[in-house]
Amino acid sequence: MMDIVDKIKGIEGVKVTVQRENRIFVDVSEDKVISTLYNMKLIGFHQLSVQNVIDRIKDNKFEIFYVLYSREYKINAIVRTWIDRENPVIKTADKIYPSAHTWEREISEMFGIKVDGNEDSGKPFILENWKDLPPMRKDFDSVKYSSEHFVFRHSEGENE
Amino acid sequence: MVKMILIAIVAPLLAFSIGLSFMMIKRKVVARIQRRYGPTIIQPIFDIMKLLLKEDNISHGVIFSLGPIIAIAGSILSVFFIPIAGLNMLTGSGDLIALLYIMAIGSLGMALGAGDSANPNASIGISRALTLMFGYDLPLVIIVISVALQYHTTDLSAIVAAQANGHWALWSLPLSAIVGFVVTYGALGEHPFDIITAPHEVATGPMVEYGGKHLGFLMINHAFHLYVEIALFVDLFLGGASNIFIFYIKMFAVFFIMMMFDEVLPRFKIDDAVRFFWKWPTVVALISLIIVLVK
Amino acid sequence: MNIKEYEKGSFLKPLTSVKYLFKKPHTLRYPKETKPVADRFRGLHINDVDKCIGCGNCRDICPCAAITMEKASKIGRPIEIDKKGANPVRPKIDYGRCSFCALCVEMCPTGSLKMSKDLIYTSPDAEAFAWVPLEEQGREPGFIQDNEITPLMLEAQEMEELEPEVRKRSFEEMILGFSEEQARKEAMRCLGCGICMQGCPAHMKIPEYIQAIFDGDHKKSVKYMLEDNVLPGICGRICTHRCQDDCVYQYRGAPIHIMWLKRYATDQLEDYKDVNIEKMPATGKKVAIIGGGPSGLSAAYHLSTMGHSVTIFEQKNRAGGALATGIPLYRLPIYELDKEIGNIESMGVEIKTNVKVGEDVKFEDLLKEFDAVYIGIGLSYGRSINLKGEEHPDVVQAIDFLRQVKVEGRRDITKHVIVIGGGNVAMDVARTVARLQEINYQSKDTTVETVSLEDWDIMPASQEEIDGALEEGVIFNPAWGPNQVIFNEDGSIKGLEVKKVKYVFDENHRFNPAFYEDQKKIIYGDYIIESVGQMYNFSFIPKELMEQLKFTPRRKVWVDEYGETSIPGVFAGGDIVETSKGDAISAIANGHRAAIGIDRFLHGKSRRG
Amino acid sequence: MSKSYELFIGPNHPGIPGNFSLKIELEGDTVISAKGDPGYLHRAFEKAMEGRYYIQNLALIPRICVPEPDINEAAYAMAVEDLMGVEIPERAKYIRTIVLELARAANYTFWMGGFAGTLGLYTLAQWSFGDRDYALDLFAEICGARVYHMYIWPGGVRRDLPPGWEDKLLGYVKYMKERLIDYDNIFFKNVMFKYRTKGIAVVTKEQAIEWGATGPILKAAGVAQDVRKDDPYAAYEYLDFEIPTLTDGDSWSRAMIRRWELENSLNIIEQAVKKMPKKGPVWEKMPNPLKWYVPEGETYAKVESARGEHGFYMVSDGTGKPYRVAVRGASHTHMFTIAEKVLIGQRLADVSHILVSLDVCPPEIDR
Amino acid sequence: MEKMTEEQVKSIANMLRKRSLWMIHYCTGCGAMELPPTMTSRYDMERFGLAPYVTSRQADILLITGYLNVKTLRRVITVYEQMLDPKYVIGFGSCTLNGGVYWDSYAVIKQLDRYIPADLYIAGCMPRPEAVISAFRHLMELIDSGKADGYKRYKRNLAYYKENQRKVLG
Repeated sequence: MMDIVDKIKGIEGVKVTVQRENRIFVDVSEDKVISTLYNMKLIGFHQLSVQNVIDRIKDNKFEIFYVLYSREYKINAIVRTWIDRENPVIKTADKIYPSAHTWEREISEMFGIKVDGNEDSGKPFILENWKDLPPMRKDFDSVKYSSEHFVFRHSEGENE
Repeated sequence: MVKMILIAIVAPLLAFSIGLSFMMIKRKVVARIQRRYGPTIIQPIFDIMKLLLKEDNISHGVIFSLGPIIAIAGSILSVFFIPIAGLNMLTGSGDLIALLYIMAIGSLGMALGAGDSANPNASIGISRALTLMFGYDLPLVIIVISVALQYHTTDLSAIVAAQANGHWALWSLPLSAIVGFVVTYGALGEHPFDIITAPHEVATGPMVEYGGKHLGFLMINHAFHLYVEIALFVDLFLGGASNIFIFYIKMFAVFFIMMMFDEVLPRFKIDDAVRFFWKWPTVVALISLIIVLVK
Repeated sequence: MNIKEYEKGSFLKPLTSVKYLFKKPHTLRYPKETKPVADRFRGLHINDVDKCIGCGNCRDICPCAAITMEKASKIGRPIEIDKKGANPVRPKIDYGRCSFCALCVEMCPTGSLKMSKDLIYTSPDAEAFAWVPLEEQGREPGFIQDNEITPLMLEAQEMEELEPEVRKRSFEEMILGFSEEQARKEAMRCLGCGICMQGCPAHMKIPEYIQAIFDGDHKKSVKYMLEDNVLPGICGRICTHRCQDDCVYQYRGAPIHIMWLKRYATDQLEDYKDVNIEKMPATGKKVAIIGGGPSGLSAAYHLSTMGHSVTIFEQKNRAGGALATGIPLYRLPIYELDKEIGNIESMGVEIKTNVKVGEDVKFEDLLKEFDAVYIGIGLSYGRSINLKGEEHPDVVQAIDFLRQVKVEGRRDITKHVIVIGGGNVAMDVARTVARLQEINYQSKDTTVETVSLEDWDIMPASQEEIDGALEEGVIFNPAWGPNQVIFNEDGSIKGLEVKKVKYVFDENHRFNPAFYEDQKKIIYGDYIIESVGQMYNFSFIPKELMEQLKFTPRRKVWVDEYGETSIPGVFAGGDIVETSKGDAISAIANGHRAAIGIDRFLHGKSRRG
Repeated sequence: MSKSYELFIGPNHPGIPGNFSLKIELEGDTVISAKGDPGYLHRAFEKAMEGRYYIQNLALIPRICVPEPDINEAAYAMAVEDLMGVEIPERAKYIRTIVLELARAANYTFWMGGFAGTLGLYTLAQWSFGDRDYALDLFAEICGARVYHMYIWPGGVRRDLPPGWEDKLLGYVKYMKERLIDYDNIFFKNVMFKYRTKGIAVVTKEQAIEWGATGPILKAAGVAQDVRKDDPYAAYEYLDFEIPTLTDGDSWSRAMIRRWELENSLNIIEQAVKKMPKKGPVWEKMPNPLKWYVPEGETYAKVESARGEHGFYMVSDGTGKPYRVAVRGASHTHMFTIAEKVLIGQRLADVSHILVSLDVCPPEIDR
Repeated sequence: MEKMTEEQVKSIANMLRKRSLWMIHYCTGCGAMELPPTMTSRYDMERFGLAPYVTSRQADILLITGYLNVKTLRRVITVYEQMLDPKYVIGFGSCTLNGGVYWDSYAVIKQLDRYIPADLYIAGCMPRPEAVISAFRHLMELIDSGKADGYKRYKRNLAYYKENQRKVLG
């Protein structure tokens, strides 16, 4: 466990936190993500389990995380990075992890993040004819949207 | 003349009811093999009646509507060529050959109609149907030739007559009979040869755009089809029958064996099916033919 | 598994399946055949609407927003509407939303809501999928709640208190208060339904301040308290906590210690400077308040926040009324009283102590001098029961005894004391006596006995007080009525003759005790303290005004809904009015109400103005 | 026949496993490109979960994947427990294991029927769907619902097992083992099955690793990766079981792996019932649901579903509602990274059974 | 035949229709999970003449199995319009009635009958196979008594439905 942490620490510009056994957080700056992912794969993290985004609206940031898994060491490493919420752009990781391609399609649709190098970024994926804010952003209010676009069947006795 | 008209009415009705009864029984038997009770025995009648009562709100053109009609017409015509228990009206030399052609009309009619529906699934289904026909026609032709050579006639009534008193072609031409069974099986489109309608692949193929009355006609056609194919096999190899009951029992026996296979085999791919028909059945049929020729 | 076997493939093996043609199918021919539904099946709801209290916890937990609360009139059958601790509403479930997760059942504090085994309901009418579940719908119960595994936190935090042996030795405060962790855990239990608010005479915003305690925001919490209750720290110690009697947790577990949570929050603040209600601009109107008890203080605080200038006239040497004189020190330490009264003074209220209205200032003068007068004199005189022999000097009134001990520092006591009464004051007296006896005699062959008409089940004192008294060695004589005092030959008291009580309340539920005249016994003791109630004294009001003052049939002062008496400009509150239940919190509540009334009066909106 | 044409498979098509659409380009009978079109089952789970209390999400999570809801419940509960630092009671661990394995067995039974159906063998579908029904009834007895169990929740499980349930469970296991012989006879030993699936849609070991495959696809390619062994959760560390692997990576191997895992699950159930503590608590007390504040933090909890690694990435900001929950369904990768590539060059007749052999579960993709 | 009144013909037609209901096998939502047990050997709905059929042209009943995503709604409307009269719609479970557990979701419609007419609803999330069978039997009764007239309503109020569909589909 510790030798692999040391190996990861060897990658330039990373901050490693060991959450518990088999869970490592690797924080990097935005410009180093792709090189870090590349190095992580070289170390033995072959599998991208999930890549997604957290909307940190208070900090005005998007947190992008890649959950990697190494079969050899049986460790989950989570690579995290933060980008600005205005005009968000990330670089694609699908050359390193092919499965990132689809996650990036989803991210670009659900958060409105442009993915450089991914030709499907920005094309409709899950949604159809979507005209509002990207729905997974925190400032998109789902309840409001649904009460505006759909009609609820109101039973007579509303609250007290 | 009156007798002719009577036969012209009775024969299709008889054929239809035999085919229908097979459809009824099949649903019940299939259900039992699948560990369930299945529908009421007369369910196919309800289905057909309901389909005929449906309102039409689509039109894909005349040919589209004509498809099922041509299919039914072809099937009814073939019925007249098949002698059952002395009921044979359109006899004449060469009727076996003619029958083979007429039997293809059904498939062609379907092809015409379905091709007009402009649905790719239907087109694929039709091309599969024609390919499959192509596949099983070769061994069929060979065994028909063997039988014809064996009895020195292409007249079905004569073939049936020759097999009277238990001298069935099944005994004299066992290999041809096996091939004949396989071919009949394939022609009926039972598993593993249900490639044409395969729901998981082409969404019922040619029937994809058919609904309502058209589908009702197709179901009626299926009843005729069942009858024609099995009756032909019974006439060719099981010696026909002198009365309708024995004929029915023979047909049922054949159909029952078919049902056994039907529910336990996954389906072929179309090219595999054709390859299959051109491989073992053809080879065996040829061997059988050679045996006949040598004898 | 031997993979080789499978790699071969077989043509004949599949044909073995044909055997099922001759076997009985395993089809369940529904509806002809049915199978038993699982015991825990989560189907359509059942609700025992008589047991249900309409608390709305099911609605709050529903992930699908499927539950709305339907008014009693629309339920489809009559229910008891003004049930104590209940809202006159019942859950209505929209099966166009319900996901059958049964969280509502798990969260139902009364256990009235269940799920049935029935989930077969079809209808062509989309509107027919919402109804109020009733037991009459005849569904068989399926999923019900389990007290072992429930998301509700049924158990209350144990409050630490001094051991009986230790606390008896002094008048030190016996309840130690919650630690931060305990308070958070206790606050966590609250479901926020607000049923308790109805029980509280002051209608304090209990769910809000408990939430604030849970969030660790004590200032916000006290701020909520002060809106309705100006003495939260005191109420956190001595309140009769009617809120807790209504708490929804009582049905399946222990109610939340709302009172102690209140105490916890106020204890965290040195003073209330930052959290007081904002003062409105001065109006220049003057209000006199007679009596510095809880109701007077409450009225004073709120009036001063409304911008009026307020003067309190208190006849004793410190404000607080019964809080200052009656409540023993071990329940309410004096510094807490100073803290809260100090806070009220900090709002600009002037408290004139040692001023007796009627003697030092005339009531008529107050009426002239001030724009409005508020009477909150309370019941400050003991009531006698006309016991034979009660004129003996060793037969005293509880209220005097308690004042002597608390204010005047009396510490002497005899060895055998009899306390007449079964209320909370009697308990205070008995426990005070027990402490004094411990201090004087280390409890060596001393006795303190109480005599009450009421039996255990209807004793008016709260259970905690009774338990505390029992722990401290107080002997109870329930269901005995005092008959006469028995004297020794030397004139000292020998004991009290008592007779067995037949019943206390008659068939009309009126107080009308009857006794078995033949069953008598003597309780031995040399000092008797009567604790059977108090009364007021209106001697300071001149006769002509007194005639104008209207009283209710129960001899309480009549007031309208804003606390105004039949004399215009004179308001009343506290124990002397009918709405009070004889505790501090009701006094605070009607003090607040009167403050609103006075404000209206001063702005010319009086009933008669 | 050089002209290519497009064909939509789905969303309304029996050959598609669920409400999903696949746009394939055909040349003759051969697929030259395949593009998945998801979103027909998009319900915005991850958004909805952000707006609900931790306990309210219990009603949502099983609905992420319909055929096997328990994995969602388990992964969700594990994520919450991880953030709160809660260790669940021993008996609860075993009950979770049993429930998860029963769900896995039921899912494979269901899958088997679907797979046979795509090959045209409806008898097996009829049998296995019917046999799975008994498992659903067993679920109904422990938690009150046949499909959406909502049984595993943070802290343990929702109720203790009802008396006598273990015997019924073992009875079902015995029944299923007998039925397996029939399943083998009609399908897994069927020459036609072998004929249709051998050598079809091969995912080699290298490809499987590169594309990020998990579960049966990886096992069929010869890699023994399984969350149950690698990062044991529930009671798997106390149980003895093997991870089956085959080497070919074709449709046949994947089907056999699932058949094998089904037997494995039944064995694990038997073992777990034997080893389970007979008494004891099944739930670690959790806070009041309305004030259930989970400490701030991020975590990733994963379980082995019937399709592969299933994980929940959960972020808490210290309030009563999760700040963000991201769900990782195995099908997401399997559909878009693997199926789209593997389908190329295959025959139209094979498309539907390849999709099922990769076990693409659309609700998991759309969420 | 001439002797029979139009009423009698209709009632015979309804009798036949109810005995042979073909459902289109379109899993629009998770409610489809309880259909396989209903269709197959354990509950065997073929006993009532119900069978799953593949395409919209062949089917008589459209089952809206639970929630309906906006993207799916577009396909469902197409399918519904392709089906031949008489056709019937059954709404499964909570979601078709009032949004169900997805009441706050931006992607799921809340009321089925604003977009296509529904003849029958089943309570539950999801309904048990018994409930599904009960629903089919209920539908048969409705057909018999001529009350299942959703397809007529759709024709009559086409403008209303189209307007609602346009609003949500854009």
